[in-house]
Amino acid sequence: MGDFKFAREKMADVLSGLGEYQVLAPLVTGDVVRFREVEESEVPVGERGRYANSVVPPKELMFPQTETLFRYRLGDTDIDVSEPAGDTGRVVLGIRPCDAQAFAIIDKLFGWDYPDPYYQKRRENTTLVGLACGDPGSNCFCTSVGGGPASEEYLDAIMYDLDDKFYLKTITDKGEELARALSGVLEEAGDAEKKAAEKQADEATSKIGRSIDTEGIPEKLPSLYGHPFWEQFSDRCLGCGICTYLCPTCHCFDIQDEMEQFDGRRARMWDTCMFKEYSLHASGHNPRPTRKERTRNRISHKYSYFPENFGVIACVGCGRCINYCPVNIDILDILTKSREAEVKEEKPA
Amino acid sequence: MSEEFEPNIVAFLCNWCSYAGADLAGTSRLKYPPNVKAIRVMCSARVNPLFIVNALQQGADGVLISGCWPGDCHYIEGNYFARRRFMLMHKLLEHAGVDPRRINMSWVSASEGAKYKEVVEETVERVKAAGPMDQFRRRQLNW
Amino acid sequence: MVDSKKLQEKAREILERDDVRRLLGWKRPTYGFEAAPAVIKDASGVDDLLFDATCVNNLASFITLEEKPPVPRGEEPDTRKTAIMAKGCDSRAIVQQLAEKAYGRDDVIVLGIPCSGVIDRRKAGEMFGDVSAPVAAECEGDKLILEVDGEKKEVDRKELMMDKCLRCRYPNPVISDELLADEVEKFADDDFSDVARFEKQSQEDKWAFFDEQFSKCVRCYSCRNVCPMCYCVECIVTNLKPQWTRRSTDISENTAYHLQRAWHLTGRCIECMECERVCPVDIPLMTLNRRMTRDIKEMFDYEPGVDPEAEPLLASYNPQDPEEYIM
Amino acid sequence: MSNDRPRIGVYVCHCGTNIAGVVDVKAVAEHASGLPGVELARDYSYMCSDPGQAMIRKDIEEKGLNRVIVASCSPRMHELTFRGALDDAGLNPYYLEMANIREQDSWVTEDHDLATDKAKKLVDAAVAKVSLLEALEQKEVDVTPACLIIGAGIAGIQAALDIADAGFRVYLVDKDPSVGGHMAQLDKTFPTLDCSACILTPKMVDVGNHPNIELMTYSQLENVEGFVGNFKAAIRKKARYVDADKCTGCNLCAESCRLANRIPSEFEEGIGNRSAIYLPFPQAVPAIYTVDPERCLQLTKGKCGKEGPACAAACAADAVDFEQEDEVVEVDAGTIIVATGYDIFDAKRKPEYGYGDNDNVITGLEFERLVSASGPTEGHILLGRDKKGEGGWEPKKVAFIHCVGSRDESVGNEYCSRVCCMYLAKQAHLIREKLPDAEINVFYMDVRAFGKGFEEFYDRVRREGVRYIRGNPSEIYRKGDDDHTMIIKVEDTLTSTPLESEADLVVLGVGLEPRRDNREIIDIFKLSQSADGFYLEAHPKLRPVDTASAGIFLAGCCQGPKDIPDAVAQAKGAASSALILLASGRVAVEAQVAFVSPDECRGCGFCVDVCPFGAIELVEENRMGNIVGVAEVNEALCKGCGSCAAACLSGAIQPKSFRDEQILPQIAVLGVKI
Repeated sequence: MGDFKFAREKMADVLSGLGEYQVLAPLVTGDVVRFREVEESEVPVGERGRYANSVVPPKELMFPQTETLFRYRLGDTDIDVSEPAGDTGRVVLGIRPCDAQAFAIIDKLFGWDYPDPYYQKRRENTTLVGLACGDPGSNCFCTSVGGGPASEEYLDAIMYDLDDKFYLKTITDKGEELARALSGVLEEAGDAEKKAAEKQADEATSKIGRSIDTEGIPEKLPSLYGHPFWEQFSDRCLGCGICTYLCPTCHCFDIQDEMEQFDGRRARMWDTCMFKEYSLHASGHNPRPTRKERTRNRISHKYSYFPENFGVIACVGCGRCINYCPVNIDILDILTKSREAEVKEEKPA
Repeated sequence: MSEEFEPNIVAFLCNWCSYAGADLAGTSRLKYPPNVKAIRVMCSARVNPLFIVNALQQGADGVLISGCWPGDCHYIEGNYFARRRFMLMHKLLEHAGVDPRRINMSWVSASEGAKYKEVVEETVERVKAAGPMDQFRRRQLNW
Repeated sequence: MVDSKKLQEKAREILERDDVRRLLGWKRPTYGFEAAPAVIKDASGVDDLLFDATCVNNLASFITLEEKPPVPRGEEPDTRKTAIMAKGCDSRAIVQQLAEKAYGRDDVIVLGIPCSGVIDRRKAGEMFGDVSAPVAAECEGDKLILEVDGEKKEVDRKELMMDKCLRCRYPNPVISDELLADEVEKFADDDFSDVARFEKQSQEDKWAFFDEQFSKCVRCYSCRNVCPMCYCVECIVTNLKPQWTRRSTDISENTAYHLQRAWHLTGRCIECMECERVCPVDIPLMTLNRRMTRDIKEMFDYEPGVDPEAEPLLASYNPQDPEEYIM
Repeated sequence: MSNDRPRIGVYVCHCGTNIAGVVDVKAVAEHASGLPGVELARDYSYMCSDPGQAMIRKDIEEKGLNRVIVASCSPRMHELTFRGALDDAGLNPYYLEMANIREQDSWVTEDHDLATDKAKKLVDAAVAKVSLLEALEQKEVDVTPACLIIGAGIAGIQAALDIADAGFRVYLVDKDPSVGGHMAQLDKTFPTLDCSACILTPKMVDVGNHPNIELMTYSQLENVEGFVGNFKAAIRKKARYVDADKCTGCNLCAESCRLANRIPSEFEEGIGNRSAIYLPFPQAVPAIYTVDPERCLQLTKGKCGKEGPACAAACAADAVDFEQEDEVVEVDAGTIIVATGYDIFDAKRKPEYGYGDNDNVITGLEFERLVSASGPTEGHILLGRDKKGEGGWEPKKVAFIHCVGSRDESVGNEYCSRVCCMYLAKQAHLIREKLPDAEINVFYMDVRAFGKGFEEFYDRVRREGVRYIRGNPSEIYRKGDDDHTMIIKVEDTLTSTPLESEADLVVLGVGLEPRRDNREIIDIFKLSQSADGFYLEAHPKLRPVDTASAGIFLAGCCQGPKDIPDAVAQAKGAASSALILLASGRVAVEAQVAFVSPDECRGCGFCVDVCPFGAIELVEENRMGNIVGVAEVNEALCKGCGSCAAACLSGAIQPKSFRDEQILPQIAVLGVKI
């Protein structure tokens, strides 16, 4: 497919060139980097923004934290189903390869037994233009879970920030289409750019400081079901939603009705297995009564249950859950210790 | 615009003094604006200050809390607790950028129908001046 | 300056007592600028324990965070003590928890640690960027000696300390069964200038500020869960019946949540600043709490977390209380 | 809340034209019928009328309504009425919600459309709440068949006799050594002029002998715990230093007392003396002597003469016992009557009248003793007697002054004491009887002769040559040091002429005031006071003997100035109110009380701290094997104010019918703009 480049100062033209699209990109909002629609004269954060990745993953672009499903009025029987949003063509500019990989993982869930129209519609109508990592974060470990700082697998196109210019490489037809829309701005890239890009990618890969050998973990975890080793982490777990809400692959949601006098809407919102309400039964019984079971579930789901159901580990090594945990619960630490933990012959709790 | 603007105000009246005072205003056929709609509670101390946040969220442009005069509480000391709570809630909302004129409190005894009328009129004036409450209304949101 | 050996020995001694269930302390983390809280149940774990300027977590939170799972029939509940290492701010949390009968004085052993301030992860990040190896930090007078990825760095304490430390009136524990080091000089005072500065703004600007800040909130509730004062069995914020706050995230519900939180901490917040520290989207949560702290001091001469016998602010009154805006 | 889906009936009342004249009631009913859960909505001329209530009952029975909303007048007016209607139809009375579209809408709103809109809103709010209401049951507790009466003046005595005669136990407590109160001090009563002692003493004797009455004189109420039907009172029986069982009341001790007749007698208002061991007055009940611990040499100095206390020596029955100590007894009572009476106004607070530094200026009460046949002067009007009570002279010009300490803002008493006009008239009459030639002037602001036979008596007194001068004296001073004559400066406001009237005896018509020592009673019973400082009744018109606390009633002047018949009438009222509870033996307690969800309570005790009635306590609860502290409500003590709910952080404690869950939907509805 095509190789292009454009000068850094041309970013504005690129954006206007994408006039057809709704452009979503990492932007500084209230001092944190987050994906949202680019407004007039805004320039997305590039490598120069000295950021490894957005705080909130771009999963919110396909799977918003809050989404209306339908509306109704008390007493009436007919409901007004709201059209799934995102019908216009959207481009996500500057998504990290790991976050793109995350979509590939969530796709499996939302395309599973019952295809989710809201999510899928957005996916279809979105073109993912990645931004290769030049300077990965200290807790990144994408290379351990099938990704890489410049992994192209799940992108429609990828950009490299080469200081004075951007190198843009299209990967899929969607990417091609986008490039065509930009024909006015883009120039053919030469070997220089390709070399520079490869070099950057190699350097970035070598900068990835942390790793985990996942070999055997999916099989090991179930045997640790009632194992006390979880407690060394769950004992200090706050039971907050940081690790899961900021995780690009966590996809659990809750559905609630909201009333406005006598009118209501049914909406779905992110949920997290780290909240005790998540697994609370109407009866009052809670199969995961303490943070021990919840911690176990979070890890096991990513590294055992999901692979078992969909053949892939539900973690892309973005490091967010490590970076933002207030009590230093470190998934790599957990996985390493899980390897060491010896299985006693005891019945699952 | 504030001429046309008719504020919507939720009032919490204690059963023994202020609600009775409001009744007396009616019995005395005093006239006051219909903007204030009352919720009857047994004591001003029943009013959870978070009701105020909720009212503003639900679309009220202002609120009024009214109880017995200090020392006259039917439950001896309830209004003393209410006073402390709402002094502080008032400050909290003010700090959060909510116009303090939206939060109103008064002491109205069962014999002060006329005062209740004045309180309502003043409250409506103050909330009018504050304008429509659109900072964190529920209705305006992704609906 | 606390000697880690001494601290570990004390921990061992206490954990070997048979009336002690667990000990709360700090240990070296796997990365970064903040020590990890440690919950230790037997003496074998004490060698990881340490105290230095990276020990920012308020351990009092972990007393109330402990879950009480059902006791199997025929068994007795484990009522042994929890031993806890407490800085000045941590100890205030313990005092307030005692004032609210969260547990009895005999249920805890407080190992007081006079504290010369802890470092602010964000300020440090600004200064040294993203570090992988755990950072060690010692206070020496007005200097902080840090070890960042192998290199020693010396910084003016004030540049790196948490804001709470810059105005800390209680560097020494207000309650303790034993001090693990000599008391330190109270090195700051609180003039609430931050509150005054914020107050100067117009109502519009105040709201504009919170509008932007609260819009970011993803409602992960880390600010609530980390708070040593937030330990209700059921929190009204997540309760469904009645539903005070909806789960949907938007400026309305987010604002409601943050006001509810600030209100419930009125007269109870001991300013450990954990809420603000843990926020993944950098919401300055203390802004509202600080205003309340100042006002209750001015209006009612009340300060939470200093006297375990004190009447709770909002469960008491004085007939002479101010009422200036009341008609 | 019951789980079957709500079937709400909405009833919009016209109240004649009171509502319908302003609010479009049809439109409101129309609007209501469209609301979710509303089965039917009707409008009717008078919902509170029998046909109106019948309509509700019929619909409940035939249409199977399970919730009812009445949009009419204030719930303070008719909530009980309509609850009754629900009850009759077999629906729980607490499934009722009212929308106040009269007092708070049609009567106060000018614009008819706006009034109608507001009515709709108020109905919306009622609909939002009503389906969330819970069925409440009227709980009952047993009533201890006994009544505690504080104060044994005429009111307390009368109430005690009525209740005792009805066959219930009575504990009659008075802090004085004898029952009788102020009435015992009076000479004759207006307007009938029968001798006060003659009508009171028999009743005093009765309470003394009544098998159902336990007299506790010279005793102090220390503390009361519990609630209606189940009060527990601690009473301190002060040491008399005289063995009640042995004392025969022979008076030898008093005669032999080293301080005999050297201590001003309280009963005689200081114009007569008593001993340190004394009987307040001859007819005292019980007739047991009491040693004055402030005065007795033995008790103050530790020794009495060389050979020890003379009283003890004199007592043949060997009843004097200086070893005696206070004793605190506990009594259980189902009801309580407070009849603590009044104090007279301290005339020293009107220095212009010279009371205190001029012996010939006396109070009305002192005059009663002076004129009483059983008083120190055996009824002779003698002034200026010597220490032994010998000698003295009779006044020739007597002046009476009205409203001393009443209707007088300068001393903080705006109220009328109701008795002064008549007792002064009576006293003027007595003077005329005893000193036919005396010149008698009465200075008054108004004469309020409102009672039965009052006006007639007032006319009679004037016909007897008593001169009534309308004017409030500004000053009273001695004419000269040589004689008794005093000058009364006053303006006759009828002729607006300044007068300087002479008198050698001035009687001040002192008013009645709340007891100066009523603080402790207020604290013990958590009583409220009205602006005049007297105890506040539950309702000025309809519950004049009740207090805010169930089971505690008021009688006599502690609730406000009264003459004897009124005090007796109120005493009988209080007695019958108390008897209702005692006779039924059961009492319904507040149904809308707070309740705790123990699983959500964190045991912080904020609710305990804010509860004004001490109705909440922290108890240990076994939460799946773990012992935790949780709040528990004593439903008999709880009044449902809900203060606890606002103090609770987790909403674990809630007042029934006013739960967060029930109020939040109201807020939501009222928040929506019309």
